[in-house]
Order: sequence, then C-alpha cells, then structure tokens
Amino acid sequence: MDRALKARLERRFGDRLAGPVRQRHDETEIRIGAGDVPEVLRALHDEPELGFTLLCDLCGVDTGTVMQAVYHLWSETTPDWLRVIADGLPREKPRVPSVTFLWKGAEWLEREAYDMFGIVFEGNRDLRRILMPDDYVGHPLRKDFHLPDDASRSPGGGVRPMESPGRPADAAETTVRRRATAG
Amino acid sequence: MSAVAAYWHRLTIPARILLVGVPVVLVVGAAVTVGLALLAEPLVDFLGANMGLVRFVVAALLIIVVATVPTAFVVIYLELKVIARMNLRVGPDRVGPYGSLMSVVHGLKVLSKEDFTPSGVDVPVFTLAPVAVFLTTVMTLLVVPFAPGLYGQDFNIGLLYLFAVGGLNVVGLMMAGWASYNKYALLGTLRAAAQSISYEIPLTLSVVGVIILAGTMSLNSIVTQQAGSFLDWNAWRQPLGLLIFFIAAIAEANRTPLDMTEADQELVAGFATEYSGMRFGFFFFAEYVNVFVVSALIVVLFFGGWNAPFDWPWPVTLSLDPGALGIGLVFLIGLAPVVGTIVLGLPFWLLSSRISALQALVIGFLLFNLVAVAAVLAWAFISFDWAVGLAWMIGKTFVFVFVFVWMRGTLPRVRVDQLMGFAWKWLLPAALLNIFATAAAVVVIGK
Amino acid sequence: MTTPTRPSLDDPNLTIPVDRAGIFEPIPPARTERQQEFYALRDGEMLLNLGPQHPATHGVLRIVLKLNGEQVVDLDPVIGYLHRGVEKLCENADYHQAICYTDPLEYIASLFCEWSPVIAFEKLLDVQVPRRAEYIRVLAGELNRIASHALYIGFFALDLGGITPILWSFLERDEIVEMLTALTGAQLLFNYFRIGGVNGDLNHDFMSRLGDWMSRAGRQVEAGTALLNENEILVRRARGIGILDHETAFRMAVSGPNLRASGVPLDLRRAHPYSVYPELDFDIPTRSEGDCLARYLLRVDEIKQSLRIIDQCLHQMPDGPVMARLPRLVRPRPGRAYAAIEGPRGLYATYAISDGTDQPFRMRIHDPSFVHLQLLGLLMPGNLVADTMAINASLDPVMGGVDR
Amino acid sequence: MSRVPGMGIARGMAFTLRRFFQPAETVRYPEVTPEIAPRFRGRLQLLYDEHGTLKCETCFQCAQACPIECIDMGGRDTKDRYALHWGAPETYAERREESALRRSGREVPDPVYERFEPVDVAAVDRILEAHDHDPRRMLTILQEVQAEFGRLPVAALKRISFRTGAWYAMVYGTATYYRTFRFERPVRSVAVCRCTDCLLAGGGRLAEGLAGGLRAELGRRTPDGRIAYEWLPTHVPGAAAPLVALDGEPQPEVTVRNATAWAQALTGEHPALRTTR
Repeated sequence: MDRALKARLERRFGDRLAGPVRQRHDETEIRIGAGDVPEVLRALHDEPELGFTLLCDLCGVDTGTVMQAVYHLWSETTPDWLRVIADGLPREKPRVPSVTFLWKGAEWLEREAYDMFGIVFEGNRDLRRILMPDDYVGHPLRKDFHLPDDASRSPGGGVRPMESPGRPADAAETTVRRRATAG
Repeated sequence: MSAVAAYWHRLTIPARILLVGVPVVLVVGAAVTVGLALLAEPLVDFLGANMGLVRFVVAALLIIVVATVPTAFVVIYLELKVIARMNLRVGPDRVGPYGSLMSVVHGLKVLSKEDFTPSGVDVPVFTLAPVAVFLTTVMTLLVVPFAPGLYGQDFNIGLLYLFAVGGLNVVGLMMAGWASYNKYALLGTLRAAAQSISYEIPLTLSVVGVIILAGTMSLNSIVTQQAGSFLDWNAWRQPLGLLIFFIAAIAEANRTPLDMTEADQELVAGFATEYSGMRFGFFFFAEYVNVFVVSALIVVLFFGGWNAPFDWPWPVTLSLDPGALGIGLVFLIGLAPVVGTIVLGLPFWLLSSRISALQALVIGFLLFNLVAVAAVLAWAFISFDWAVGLAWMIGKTFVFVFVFVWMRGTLPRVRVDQLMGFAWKWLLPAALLNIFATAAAVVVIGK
Repeated sequence: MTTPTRPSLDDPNLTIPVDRAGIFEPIPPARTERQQEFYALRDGEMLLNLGPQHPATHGVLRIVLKLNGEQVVDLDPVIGYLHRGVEKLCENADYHQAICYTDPLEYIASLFCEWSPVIAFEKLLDVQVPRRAEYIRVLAGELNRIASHALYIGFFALDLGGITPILWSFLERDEIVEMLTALTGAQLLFNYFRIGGVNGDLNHDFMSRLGDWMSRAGRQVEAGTALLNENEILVRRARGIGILDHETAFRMAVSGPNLRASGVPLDLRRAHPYSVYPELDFDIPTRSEGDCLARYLLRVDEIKQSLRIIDQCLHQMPDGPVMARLPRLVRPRPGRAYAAIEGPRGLYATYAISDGTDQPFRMRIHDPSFVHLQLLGLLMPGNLVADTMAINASLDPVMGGVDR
Repeated sequence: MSRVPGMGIARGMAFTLRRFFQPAETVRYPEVTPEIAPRFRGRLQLLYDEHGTLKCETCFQCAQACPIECIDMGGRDTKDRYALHWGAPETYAERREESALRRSGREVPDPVYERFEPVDVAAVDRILEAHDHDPRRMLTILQEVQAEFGRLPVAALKRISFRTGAWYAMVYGTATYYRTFRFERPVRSVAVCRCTDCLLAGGGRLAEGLAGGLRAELGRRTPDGRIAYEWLPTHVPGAAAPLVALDGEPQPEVTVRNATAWAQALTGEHPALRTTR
C-alpha cells in the first residue's frame, strides 16, 4: 500500500472523487463519475508526479444495480496498481466517455466492454461488437442475461439459476438479489 | 414404336449401352479393318517416309505413360523423405518398404477424391488448365537427351523449343488462376506471370554462353561436345552462367525459396486453391516433373549430360555374336536353364538336410533367373552405351533434384518485390556480362 | 436481454448477392464510421478475406484486407470465432473451478493463464503462499515460457516459408511438456496452480527429466536460430518491417516482449514484482529497433534469461509445504482484487470481484494477445501481403486468448 | 548477416545437411509407446472391486464436480430402478431429437414429467415456494416432499432440481445418501394369524374377507403392489383372536364382518399417490 499515492490522489482529485480512496494489498482504488473520466485519466496519464502511462486493463462490471467501467493503470512512480472506477452508470443506456484519445489501444477493450455489457463509450469511432457476431442480440455478461443451454435443460443435468431456459419466474430475481450485495 | 420405347425404358443403363455399343463397335471395327486393308500400302509408305513424326508421337506417348508419372512419384517420395530427415522426422514409413509406395498411395487418394467444381468458375477453362500445365511440362521432356540415341526428338533448335514450351507453362497457370474465380488464385497467377516473365530472360540469356561455346542449340550435340572427363563439362567454362541458370531454374520450377505462385503461408495454395482431386493432382505432378526436367537441363547443359565424369572404358568391343554359335545357341538356350538350375540348386540340397530335392530345385531355378537377368543386364551395360549413359544421366539429375529438395527444406521464402528486384537488378546484368565475357573469350582464344 | 437469434440459411429474407457468391460474404451494413470508411472501396482496391481458415493465421483469425494490388491499404480484423464466454462461465463456477476455465485460454502458455487468477484469489482470501510453492510456480512458469518462445521461433520461421525450424522447436517444446506432465499431470492444460499453492510437490520423475534437459537446454532452439539468424532471406524479410516505436507502443497499451522490442525495459517481473522474482537475478533484454526482427531476436534472448532463472530456482528452492491450509469451499469476503503477471506474450491480468459467495461475482480476464492484435491495423498498411504474415507472426497472438 | 552475400544461406544448407544424417527423433507410436509420467492425470478409468463388480454407483458426484463438464455418463441407479443420464443431450438417443427441436427454436415437450411416473407437481411447487426455491435447504425440502408423498417420486426430484436450479445429481445424491429417504412406495403388510385358536375364532373367513378386499391371495401382493398380504409367523401374545396385524400392529377392530370394507379402505389410502393423468 502506497500511502503517498493516496495523499497525492486526494490532493489532486479531492473534489472529483466519488467516495474514499481505498487501498488493499498493492492496489489503490478511486471512484469517479462517468463525466470526469477524460479529465481524471488525462491528468493521471500526463502529470509527471502521477505518470500512469500504461493502461493495463479496461473492463466493464455489472453490479446488478449499476454499471461500472473499470480502468487499471500502471505507473513507475508507485508500486501500486491504480484502479479507476467510473461508477454509477445506469443499467439501461450506460454511457461513458472513451479514453481512446489517450490510449488508442483501448479501442478494442472498449469494444469488448460494449459487446459484453452494452456500455457505450462516446468518442470511440469503431464501437461495434467484437467477440459476439454482428447480429447478436443482448449483452452476455450482464447479470440479467439468461443463457439457454441444452445440457442444463436436459433431464440429466439440472438448471442453474443463471441459465434457466424459458426461465422459471423467480430465477433472475433470486440471482440478482443474492448477488446485489457486491460491487 | 411405343412397344420399342417401352422395352427400351425397361432396360438398365448397362444393357442399353451394350445394346447400342456392340453393333456400333462391330460396324466400326469392320470398317477400320477394311480401310486398313485397302490403305495398308500407302500408310506404310507414308510412315516410312517421315519416320521422325512417328518417332515423335511414339516418344511422346511413351514419355507421358512411362516416364512422367513414375518420375513424379520418385521425386515426391524423395521430397517427403529428405525433408522429413532434415526435420529429424522419419517421414513416410508405413506404405511399402521405407514408405516407398507413399506417393503411389497419394496418387490413388487424389484419384479417388471428388473432382469438385466451385460455383462461379469458368468451367471449360477451369477444366483445361491442369491439362495445359501438365502437357507443357511433359512436352519439355521430349527434347531432353537421356542417353545416346535415347531422346524424343533432336531438334537443331532444341533449346529454343524448350524455353518456348516451358514458357507456355505459365499460360496454364493463368488459366487456372483466372478461371477459378478466387482472389488467392488471382494473386498467385499474377505473381506467376510476373515471375516467369522476369526469370525467362536471365534463364535464356544464361544459356547463350553455352550456345556460343557449342555453336548449336541442339541439346544432343551440346552433350556430345562435353564428352570426355568431367573437366570438359561446361560447368567449368560457364560458372556464372551455371549460377544464373540454377537460380532462374528454381524460379521457373516454382520451388522454394522462389515459389511465389503457391506460397502456402500467404496465398493458401496460389493458383491451385480451388482445385481438388485429380485436377490438383495434375498440377502436383507437373510441378515435380518440372523439377526433374529442370535438373535434367542443368545436367545436360553444364554437367555433360550422359557423359561419365571420367574416361569410362566404353564402348567395350565385346565380340559376342550369338549367330556365331550356330547350333550351339540352341543348346545354350535349351540347356542353360536346366544345367544352371541343377548346378545352383545342388549345394543347398547337399549342405542342408532339411531342404528337399524339390525345394533345392526351386531355389536353384530362382537363383538361375537372378544370375541370368544380372548377366543380361551386365552385357547390356557393357556393350550398349545407352545403358551407361542413362545410368549416369539419371544419377546426375537426381543429385540436382536432391539439391532442390534440400533448399526447400532449408530456406524461407523471399518476398515478391525482392524476387523481382533480384531478377532485374542482379541476374539480368550478370547474364549479359556472362555473354560478353564468353563472346570475348571465344573471339580472343578461339574455339 | 433475450436469447440470441441468428439468421438461418433457410430464411427467405436472407439473400447473398450472386455477383459475390463464392468470393466473399456480403459486406455487412456499416455500423460505425470506421467501418464505413473501410468498406468504401476506391477503384483498384479489393477486399481479401484472410482466414478464418488460413494456414498462417494462428488459430481462427479472420483479417479482411483491403488490397491495392499486393499492397495492404487497410485491414479489419474480425475475431470472436473462438469465443467461449469464459468470464461468464467463471461467474457460474466456484473459485477452484474458475481456475480450470482460465486454463485453456492460451493453450501455448497455460500456466500463465492460471497464475494471475490464482494470485487475485489469494489476494481476496488474504492467503499467504508458502515460499516453496512460489519457487515451484516460478520454475514451472519459466519452463512454460521457454516452451512458448520456442514455438514462437518456429512459427515465425514457418510463416516466412521455412518449414524446418518449427519441427525443431516442437522437439524442444515436447521435452518441456513431458517434464511439465511429470510435474503437473497434464500435457497441455496443466491445471497446476491452486489457490494458496500448487497441486503437488516436485517429484523425482520431474527432477530427473529436468536435470537431463538442463544439460542440453535450448539445443533445438539454438539449432533453429543458427539456421535463421544468419539467413539473408529471413533477415531481409524481417528487418525494417512493422516498426513500432515506444510512444506508439504505450499508446496502443502494448506490453511484454513486443514492448521491450521497442526499447522499453518494462517487465512486470521487475516493474511490479509479484512472486519471488525480487530474489532472483536476471536481465531484461531489450531491443531498440522495434521491427519484426527485433521482436524475434528478443524472444531468443529471453529464453536464455529464463534458463538463468530456472537454474537459480533449483539452487534456492526452500523446503516446506506447497499448499496453504484452505477449506475445500472458499468464500472470500466481499471485495475486489487485481493481479497482473508477465507472461511470454505480455501482461496477463485478472480482476476478480467477490460477493461473499463461493463463486466470483465478476471475473475479468485480460489477455495480451487481444491488445496486440490491434497492432495489425497499425503496422500492416503499406506493406505487402507477404509481410502481413511476418508481422502477425512476430506479434505472436494466440487466438484462444484473444477470443476468450 | 555476414559480409559475404549468400554465406548465411550456405551455412544454413550445411546445417540442414548435417541434420539430414542425424537419427530421427520420431517415436514410432504403435510399436514404441512413450513412457507416460506416473503423475499423468489424463486417464479416466472405472474401477472394479475384488468381486469384479463396478465400483461406480452412478451417483454423478464426479460429473457435477467436473468444471468443464467433460464427464458424461449414463447407467442404472444404485437400486436399479431407472436409467440415469448425465451429459450433453446429444449423447443419448432418447434426447437427440429433443435437443434438435430446441436448437431449431421449436417448443420442446419437457420429458421430465413423461418418462417417470407422473405426480402432481403442484404439491412440489407449493413446498418449493415455501422454501424460496433455495437449493441450500434441499434436505428440508426433500423431507417435506417425502412427507407429502410418503416417498420421493423421481418426477418430484426432477421438478425440485428444475426449480431450485440445483443439479439433479445433487438432489439425487442427497436423496440417496440419507437412509430416511425412500424412492419406492412403502409396502405395507397385512398379516393374519393362522394359529389354532385364531382359526377356531373364524380366522379362515377373515382371511377370505381380507383377500376379497385386498384383491390378493394370501402370501401375494395387491395388484398395485403396495400391500403385501401374508400371515403372521407367531401369534402376538395377548392379542385377541382372530388376529390381523397391519405392519405388525394388531388391529383389534377388524372382525370377520368388516374385514372386506377395512381392506378396501386400506387399499385406497394416500390420495397424493393416486396417479393424476
């Protein structure tokens, strides 16, 4: 845990942070609003005392209540991973500004997040499905996505709640309720 | 009429074929026989008049039937085995002794595969392309002298004919690539055209030196002029020409590292992408026959053809005239098997108690056959110079075939632009230089 | 979110234009501006479908090339043919099973796909991994790295048309795989790293094979490189092709050898130490050119470093247990953990969210090949079709990891 | 690259030529089998015990533990009552057309309620609702189902696994693990005593009356096989004659007169078990 980084982040983005700077193991986590993504990430990327030049990962998260866009950054100024969570995107029509102006390599990662969660990254000029076929309907990694599955439907195998076929009335709700605690 | 029609429809297909075919065959056969009987004399006169044509046709048929397919089989097997050994693999070792029948099995497989015609192809051209490629390749074999007196035809413009027919090869490739309605095939074809056009020139020019030295374009006489020891070969007089010819020949035969036309990592199979079954097999055969032809050409032009590398003591004047024996010949032919069988079988019967007399005779007979065949072959080898020549020619040729395979096993593939650049920037000037040097030498030193 | 619907061939509305039948499938309706500009053909340009069934695309990768003659004008990689929804599957399996799912992601270096989720889960559980287990992990991991790089060298040569080195590198890889089989019990998908340690201690079988191999380690690979490094044809084809400078590399979020070949000495084993790597002594080879040849030669150097690491592991290997004490069914406290490691292709990362149940609530798997594949669009335009193979091979994507 | 052009190529050619003469590394498989590491996990095998019978009792625990669901098994259940399957539907003939239907998007008749003896699933659903479809309360659910039906009908188990989302193997494993659960209907025994004084007290006619009511010979079972009609080995001490025992319990109220009616009432018990078609 890098306390100095925490202090630096709080000093720099005190007003923008939605929630405290959390630290655990070798990870530092800040939460910001979707609108602040370009400024905060640009500052993190450009300013020398931060200097998070390497985008390690970009992914979406569906907490069951809200959507998140999560960025993991690496910098040589700190031994920690920095996790920036663009929090509180609405589950229907989640939108967040793209970071392709900083890391062009984020283009495909954003495409994947869009493909899997339906998160729309404004400014990504090639935002279409990447892993799923073009004519696919739905976003597979969302918590309310139900996967029809032959084996699970068959008498031999039962049906797991996430994969109920023509869905028994209560499966989705129980699922989301049981898991909505996290995120 | 309707009854006939009903009867006809009740027949099975073979029955119909027979019903129609047998009378037709009878009629035609009778007509041919009568015609031959009438035309026999003028026909014989005509054939006798131009023996060359007869020889040409016969040689063509013989080469297509006898020479090409076995040659291709041998070359393919060689390639499989040699590259496998260079990869520290075993290679084919299941079919036949040491997998020697592998390529035969390949041929059977290719024959038994579906002859598939994709949608959208230009069917007639698509169908004719393999034939064109295969035939042009085979035609080149016609003028290659394998041994004294053993060649399809001895043109006085043999080399010219070779390059002309060899150049026709690319027409077949273009037909294939254009007709198969596939972009990989198209790219491969265009590469093939560009490549063969670029490499025909150094190929031809590199031989001009040899022509100047030989004073003729007839391959036969080029070989005969290199008679003597291996010091008389053109390789010593034309080292640069040899190098250029070798490189250009690789490109002509579409072999790695210059196999742009079917660069399987880039264009899936080049012009042959859409082909399957025996049509693909024709391309396959053509490629390997081409390798053989090119190697044979290198041998003929630069390594003395059928000439032995050192002064071989032949033709040995073996004064063995069967007629001289007179009646003894009859005895020889009649008694030799019996006597030989007994003489060769006796020791087995005497030495081993477990061998019955009959078995001993059988063994003796087999041994006698071996001995007889060996004797006849030896006789032929000593007294017929063509046998020796053929042995040397084939031997040398397969050395170069091995070199081709060896290069394929070793080298990566060059890029298209590098290929072209090499042809035009290096090979062409070098070939011209070679011509000037040779001409100057001929002028200065004289023949 | 309903069940997906695919168009079926007996759908009367589905029509393929006749003029395109047999050449390539109909151009999809443009969904983005980028797609629009890509599929707008100027005259003299044509589209060429490279793959999904193509000898030189590693795995089922489809690249729609926009060609002008033989020159690549632009390209549009189409991936996802191998998509298995591993992240979704992991959300429905418990923590131990999730590791097995991540295993076949990258079938060439499976151990690295297990490594990052294992570390992430250990962070979630606050498990202390025994040092011996860490050393064993490093040992097995470096062996796997060598195997992967050996295969890379072979395939690089193969895609340039040399058919021999690939078999020699397979000989090398085969020996290593045999060793790892003796250690982990599986040939390809060693499901060896477990939460809190490794599955099973070093055994005599493995150690004897390893000692036997160390005496002549890298022999076959050196043979292949001896054949290739000096070869004019290969050097001329690889040098100066697909140059990637380090600013662009950072902008493209490149990591691993492809980044180091551009002159950036960034290796997570040093830049963000995660196992016992701080205790080990090895160099980080870098190359300044950033072209295909540099990327190829860098792998060759890394093999040597990996051999050094293996040697040190064998000498410093402490004694003790190889598994931490853990219940069969782990239920970490709600929280988030991120772990990234340096694999043979770059940065493998896992971002795991726990909701207190025995199944990960969200498990994000980051694979370097996915990011590196974007470089195709950057490096290929202007080159020839033949160079696309060289560049693709030098970037070393594994489609299993790309499609996940 | 060396200064002499073509030097590298020449060296490479020499190198491959050297390799050409080296022995091949190939392992000719059928003749030569490579020795496989003792730790190798790759082999799946079914073990037999010392009597030569299969140790696997088709409990599917392995199949459900397999993370990638590569284990795929079918067989008879432990008491050899009905066939069980685990694995992809395509594996088993009777499910092939079903999954084909499903893939073609048509409505699939769910075979769960057809292959086994049907029960009214409403009762099961009621119990499940009471327990919030929580698979973690499987034990109580099963107990209540058994209390409802007097046994665990397979159709009910299927329904439970279908609704709770627990794998059928879990449900079935739980049910087979505890001795209290039973899959068959309880076989009740109606026994008449044949001792001398019972016969003297009219045991014979009593037996005939019972036989008429149960529609079964003495020593046989009722047509639906749920009640065994047998005789007591010994007279229960202190019981009045003629003696009829239901599950070993003396039934003093049964007399020669009401025997038939009592037996008929007995056969019609457990309305829940009456098959609803």
